[in-house]
Amino acid sequence: MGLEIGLGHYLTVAAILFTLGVFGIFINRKNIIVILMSVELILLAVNLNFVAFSAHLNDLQGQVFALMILTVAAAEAAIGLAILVIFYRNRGSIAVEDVNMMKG
Amino acid sequence: MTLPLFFFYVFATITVASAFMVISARNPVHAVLFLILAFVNAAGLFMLAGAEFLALLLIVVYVGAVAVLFLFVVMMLDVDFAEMKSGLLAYAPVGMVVGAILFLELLLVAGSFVVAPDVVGAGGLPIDATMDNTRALGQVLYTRYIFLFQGAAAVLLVAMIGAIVLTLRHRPGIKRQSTAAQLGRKPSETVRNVKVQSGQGL
Amino acid sequence: MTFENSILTLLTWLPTLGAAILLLTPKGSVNAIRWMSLAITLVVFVLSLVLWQSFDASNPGFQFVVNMPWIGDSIGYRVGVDGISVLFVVLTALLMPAVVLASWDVDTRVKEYMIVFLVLETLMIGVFTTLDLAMFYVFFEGTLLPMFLIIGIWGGAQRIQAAYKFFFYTFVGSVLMLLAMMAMYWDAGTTDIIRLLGHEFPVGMQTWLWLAFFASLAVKMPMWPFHRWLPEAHVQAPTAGSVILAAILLKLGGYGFLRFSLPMFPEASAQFANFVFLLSVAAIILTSLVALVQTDIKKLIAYSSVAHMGFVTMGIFAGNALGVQGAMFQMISHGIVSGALFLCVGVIYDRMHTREISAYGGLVERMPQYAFAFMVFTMANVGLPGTSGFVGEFLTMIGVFQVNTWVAFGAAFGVIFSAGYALWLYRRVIFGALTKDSLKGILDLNLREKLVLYPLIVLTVVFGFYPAPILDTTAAAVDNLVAQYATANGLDPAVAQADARAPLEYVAPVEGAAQPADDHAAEPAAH
Amino acid sequence: MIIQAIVFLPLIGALVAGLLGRSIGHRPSEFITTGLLLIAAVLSWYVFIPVAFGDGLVGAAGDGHAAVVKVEVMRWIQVGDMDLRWILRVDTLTAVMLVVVNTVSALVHLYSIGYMNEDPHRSRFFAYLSLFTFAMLMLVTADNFLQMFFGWEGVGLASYLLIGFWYTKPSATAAAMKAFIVNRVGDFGFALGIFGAFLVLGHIDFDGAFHAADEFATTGLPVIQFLNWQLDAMTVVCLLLFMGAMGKSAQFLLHTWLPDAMEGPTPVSALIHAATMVTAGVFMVARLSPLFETSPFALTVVIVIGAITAFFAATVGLVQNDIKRVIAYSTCSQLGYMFVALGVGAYSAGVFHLFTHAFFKALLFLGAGAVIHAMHHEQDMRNMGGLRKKIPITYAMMMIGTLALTGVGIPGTNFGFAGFFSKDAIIESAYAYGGNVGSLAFWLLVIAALFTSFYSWRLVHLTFHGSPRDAQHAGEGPHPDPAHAALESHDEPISDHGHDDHGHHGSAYDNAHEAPNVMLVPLYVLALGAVLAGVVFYGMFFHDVEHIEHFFAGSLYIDHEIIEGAHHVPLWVKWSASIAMIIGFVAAWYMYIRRPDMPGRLAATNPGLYKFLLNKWYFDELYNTIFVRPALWIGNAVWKGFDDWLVDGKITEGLGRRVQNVTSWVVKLQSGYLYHYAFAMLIGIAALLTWAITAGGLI
Repeated sequence: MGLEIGLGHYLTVAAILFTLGVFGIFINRKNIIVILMSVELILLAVNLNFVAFSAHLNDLQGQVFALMILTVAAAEAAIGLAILVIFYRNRGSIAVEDVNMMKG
Repeated sequence: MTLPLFFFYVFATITVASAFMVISARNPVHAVLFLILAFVNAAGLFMLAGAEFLALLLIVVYVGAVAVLFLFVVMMLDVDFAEMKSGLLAYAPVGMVVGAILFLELLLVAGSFVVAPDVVGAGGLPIDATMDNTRALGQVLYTRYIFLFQGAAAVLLVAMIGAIVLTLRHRPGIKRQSTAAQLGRKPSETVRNVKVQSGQGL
Repeated sequence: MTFENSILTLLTWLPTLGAAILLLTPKGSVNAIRWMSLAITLVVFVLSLVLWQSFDASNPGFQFVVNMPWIGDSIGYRVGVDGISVLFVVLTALLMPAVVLASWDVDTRVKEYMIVFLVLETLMIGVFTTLDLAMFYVFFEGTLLPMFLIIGIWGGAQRIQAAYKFFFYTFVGSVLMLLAMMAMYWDAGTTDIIRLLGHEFPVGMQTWLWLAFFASLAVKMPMWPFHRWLPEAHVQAPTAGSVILAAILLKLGGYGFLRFSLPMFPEASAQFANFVFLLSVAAIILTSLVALVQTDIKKLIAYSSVAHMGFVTMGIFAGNALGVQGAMFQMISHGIVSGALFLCVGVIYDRMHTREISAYGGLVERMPQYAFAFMVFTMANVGLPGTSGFVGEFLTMIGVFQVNTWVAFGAAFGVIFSAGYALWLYRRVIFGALTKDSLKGILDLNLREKLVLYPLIVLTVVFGFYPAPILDTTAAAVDNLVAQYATANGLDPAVAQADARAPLEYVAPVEGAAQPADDHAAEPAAH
Repeated sequence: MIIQAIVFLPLIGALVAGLLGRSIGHRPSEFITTGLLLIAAVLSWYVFIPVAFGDGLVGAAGDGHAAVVKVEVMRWIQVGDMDLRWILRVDTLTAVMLVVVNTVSALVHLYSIGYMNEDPHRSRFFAYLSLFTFAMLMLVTADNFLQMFFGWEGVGLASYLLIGFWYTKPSATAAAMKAFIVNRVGDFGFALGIFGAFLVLGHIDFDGAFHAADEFATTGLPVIQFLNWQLDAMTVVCLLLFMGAMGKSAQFLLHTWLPDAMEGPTPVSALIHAATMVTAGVFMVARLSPLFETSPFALTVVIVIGAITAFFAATVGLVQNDIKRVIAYSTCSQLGYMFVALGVGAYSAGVFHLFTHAFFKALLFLGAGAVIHAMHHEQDMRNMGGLRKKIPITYAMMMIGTLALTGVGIPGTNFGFAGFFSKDAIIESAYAYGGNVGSLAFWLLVIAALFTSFYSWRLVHLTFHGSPRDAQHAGEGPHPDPAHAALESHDEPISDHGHDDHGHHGSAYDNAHEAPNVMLVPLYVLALGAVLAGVVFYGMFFHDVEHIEHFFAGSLYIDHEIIEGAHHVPLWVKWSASIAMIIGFVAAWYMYIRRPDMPGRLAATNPGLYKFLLNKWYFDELYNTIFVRPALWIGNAVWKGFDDWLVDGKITEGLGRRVQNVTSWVVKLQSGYLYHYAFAMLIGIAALLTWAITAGGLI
């Protein structure tokens, strides 16, 4: 690969971002906002992969897909935050540990 | 080292570092700010890969809208952030191990994968080097992927309405005018005839 | 649309049509709903009599056959009756009006109640008339749902548990049967029962098919020890539900054995005959003893049903004309008698709202007509000659005696025990002095109850003295079945009857000698 | 037509009285049933007289083998090679039974009009009586095993209904149930015997079966694989059939129901439990004599059981205090005599005793009924005494019955009461049979004759002689069995009755009155039979072989040797029964008239023996312990242990609980914590990736 920016570079960065996002989700038990942000990071990593492959394979489809993911990510963030807000309103807390009512 | 490579490393390093800060920052406001930084740098990476439209979209939409939304929420909710820290979870070590394995595997894949020969060039949408990125995207989005595009729009619409519905609240104790109720009143519901005995009151 | 090809379809679907009409009837007009249900069931009954009347008993094959393509290439709309199934159709149609009459006093959700019963009638008649394996399964399983609702909605205090138990027991078995049916389809390439009857399944496969069918049919029957759901279901079900359950639904098991196990898997049936005998005798002896100690009237009768079904399975797997005819007769007779017994219990339950035996006593004082009816059915349950209960028991036992004396010996104990539990029940409920205050005002049978019970009394007695109408109807089909069974098991059908006399040998005229062990070579095939 | 009339008139009566009795009233029901029965009885004699005194059965198809009239009524069961029809078969044996059944039944009907006069359910009673008669007639006219079984069970049903007629009495309903169930035990054997007979003989009708049995003489006897043994088929079949006879005829081991059956109204006891139903077993063995003759072993069993019964029942009869129970045990004992006769091969003697016994035992029962009637339903003999003066006609009738029962007559002459001829014939046959079994039977029967005489005279003395001992007169005479008060018997007759009634209508003795004529007429007729039946019919049943053969015309097996042998026994054998009878009489006279305190002392000195006899050898207790309790115990164990605990608790619901266990464990995975789910996702992704890498060949 040498001095060119190869696919490997992007993938490595994406892998690191993804892993950080994953860690972010479960080392965090105090703040749901951070979890939401971690999800955004993961999605970013995925997008990065799509874009990188798009460039590598010379195919626009990857970018179209990334666009869609972007849309979904935005929607997800909006809904997620909305839920967060009403959750906070009802429970007075956004600590992850308190979010445990959804179970059998 | 070529210039693009240099910028790649710059963007990549800052992205990764700020991503790390996002998950480790004590103060969520800081975390959001680091998120913005990560996005901006990721946009740079996109730009390097030739996806100019996406790169700018990332900045506009994410930095401009989503991240700001985060910031909004963080600041709006009166959370006692000082208290929101303290240690990792009991099983965090296990999580770490699994995460590390995952990471190593990802690296392994990233380093050693090969593209199947019949996939190369088989893509349905070869990038036309003569056309700029935005136009190219636009041409397929409004033609070939029109339903997908409309679907994405619908998703956003639903998300928007959903967010509004979720957060809208009727505060009790606020007087509102109900025109329908006013118009629909009947005498039988409102007037009551009482026969009062004289000298006794009600 | 001739009579020949429409009668069975009409019989099967008329009740459903009636149910659809009821669906459109306003909920509130309860009496109209009752009268309409009665009318529909009566029409079906009359039609079934017409069917029986025009049925040619000398023809061993299927009659009134309709065979039309329906779903895909294989599943067809196939109906037809032979000597074995036609009587079940008549029995079903006979009991439905009685059931409707017996439910006259039901006043919760009357409309739904009648609809469920009418749909159930369609399903029950469908089981007996269909000649397609897939359709059979649908009808067979379909009967579960209405019954589940009947127990679960109109039942007693613990109805939910009973309904679930009923459902799961029967369903678990049936799933295996479904698998077997698929296997049969793959092997024979058709779901047409007529063609399946002519198909020879490989012997190794027969074993598995037989076991799978057994799993379903034995639970339905129910054979010991798969009977535990029955007492509970009976106890919790409303009177009409108990009647249908005991009189018809239990017969589905026996019908299945006669329709599938014996003719389609003859080798496997012969192979498992001793196993069935063992369970049958266990049913007869053990459940009779259990019935002896019951304190709940319905439970007692339910356990006695299990014992009587033991005679049926025993007779079927005796594999000779006596046994199979006996089993057929026993099923019909038990349909009438046990149905009537549950109706009898219903009569006093409606008045006193308890099934505890100890709550009764001395009823004959105030209810002589009831005592008479109950006596007749009790005696039929005991198997007194002159009642229909006797003929079936006698034929199955004499049939099985020719195959295996142990089994007949064990089954004969049932003769003693059945007298024990039935008479003891009668003594505790009917005889004695009427001392309980709660019973002092109890009333004898009213006109409606007489209309239900008296025809059944007549049938019980008439079939006891003159069982020919039933036996003649089944004779040709049963002979055919038995001959087929014998041929498949390597016996010449012509001499099968004689060969089947397994326990017997002749020795040289040695005066009064009990003879020696060196005859083992000649020892019977059926052992 | 006559035959149909004989059989079905009682049925018509039963249906009319039973179904319409409520609407037409009691008196018409009584008259209709009784009238129809009288017609049937007359017709029976009409059939019988040509047989006995003319040239044989009218219209009989004498095919050389047997003179039989068969009337087909309708088809019954036709399956495979079994062809069953309702056929009324009349031959000599049946004709004898017809006479016995219809005569006694008609008289009992007549008697019941008086006896049941006050009962509010009379029409039901008469319906049952007629129903019983019909069933009994079906039994004796049976042409095949199954029809006999029908009659067999039919009389069982009628007996059940009649014993439990007074349904408010718990003891009566219990006795009814016991009678039915014990009979069912016998039927268990009978049914298996029928199955076996059909298997072995290939025919279910009698003629076919007898022919097949005849052929064994040439083909050899079949061997049956019964249960685990290879046994002589005919022995198995006959023993099983005999088991049925034991049940119905209350033979030793299956006798326990008969004494309890005395809970029924007395006319019932006379008809069913003395004259007719209980002799069904005897009739059955006689009817099937060609089968029994093929199995000497089975016949030996018949002798032994009969002899033991005769002896056993007589011993128990010695100490019973209930007047009906004494006669019931006497019946049991006399049935034993009949079986001995059948077993030794003197079938005609057995039937003869059946015939005579029907008259005198019905007479005794009806007489006892008259006594009970006179004493206002007092049955305990200890509370009677001195009734001779109060009810002289009944006394005379009872005396005739007793003389006939004890067999009074002069050996070697044709002078004696009915029982004398038939009983002596049996005892002589038993002696003539010889061998260990024969002499055992002989001695047991002679001893039983002694006991019979003793308890019969004891009954007469306690009831009619001496001084009144009812509540009012209790102090005047010594109580015959003072020991009894100390030795409480569990089946105490209604001995306190007198005390209860004391305040109401003074002394039972003082109020004792002679029965009305409608009750006395049957007594006269039966007394006539008890006196003459022996003398008149001795020739046909036992006197000489040719006469017997001519009379029975092939309807039962006749063993020339035994009958000849019985006529040539030594003189002391001929006298043995009479001597035993005289000893018994003297002993009874001595103990109950001369020294009335002696029985009490005897009982006090041998309390063990006394209690043993009084409690009927403890058979009820024994059966209760070894059959009834274990049956209930097993029932409970299987119900609670197997059904409820194992199948329901452990398997069915246990399975349900297992599912719940598993799910309640699995459901914990769904903790509600976000990071748990994320963690699961992570693990999933890692696993997926690992799989992809592995499958892709990267590792």
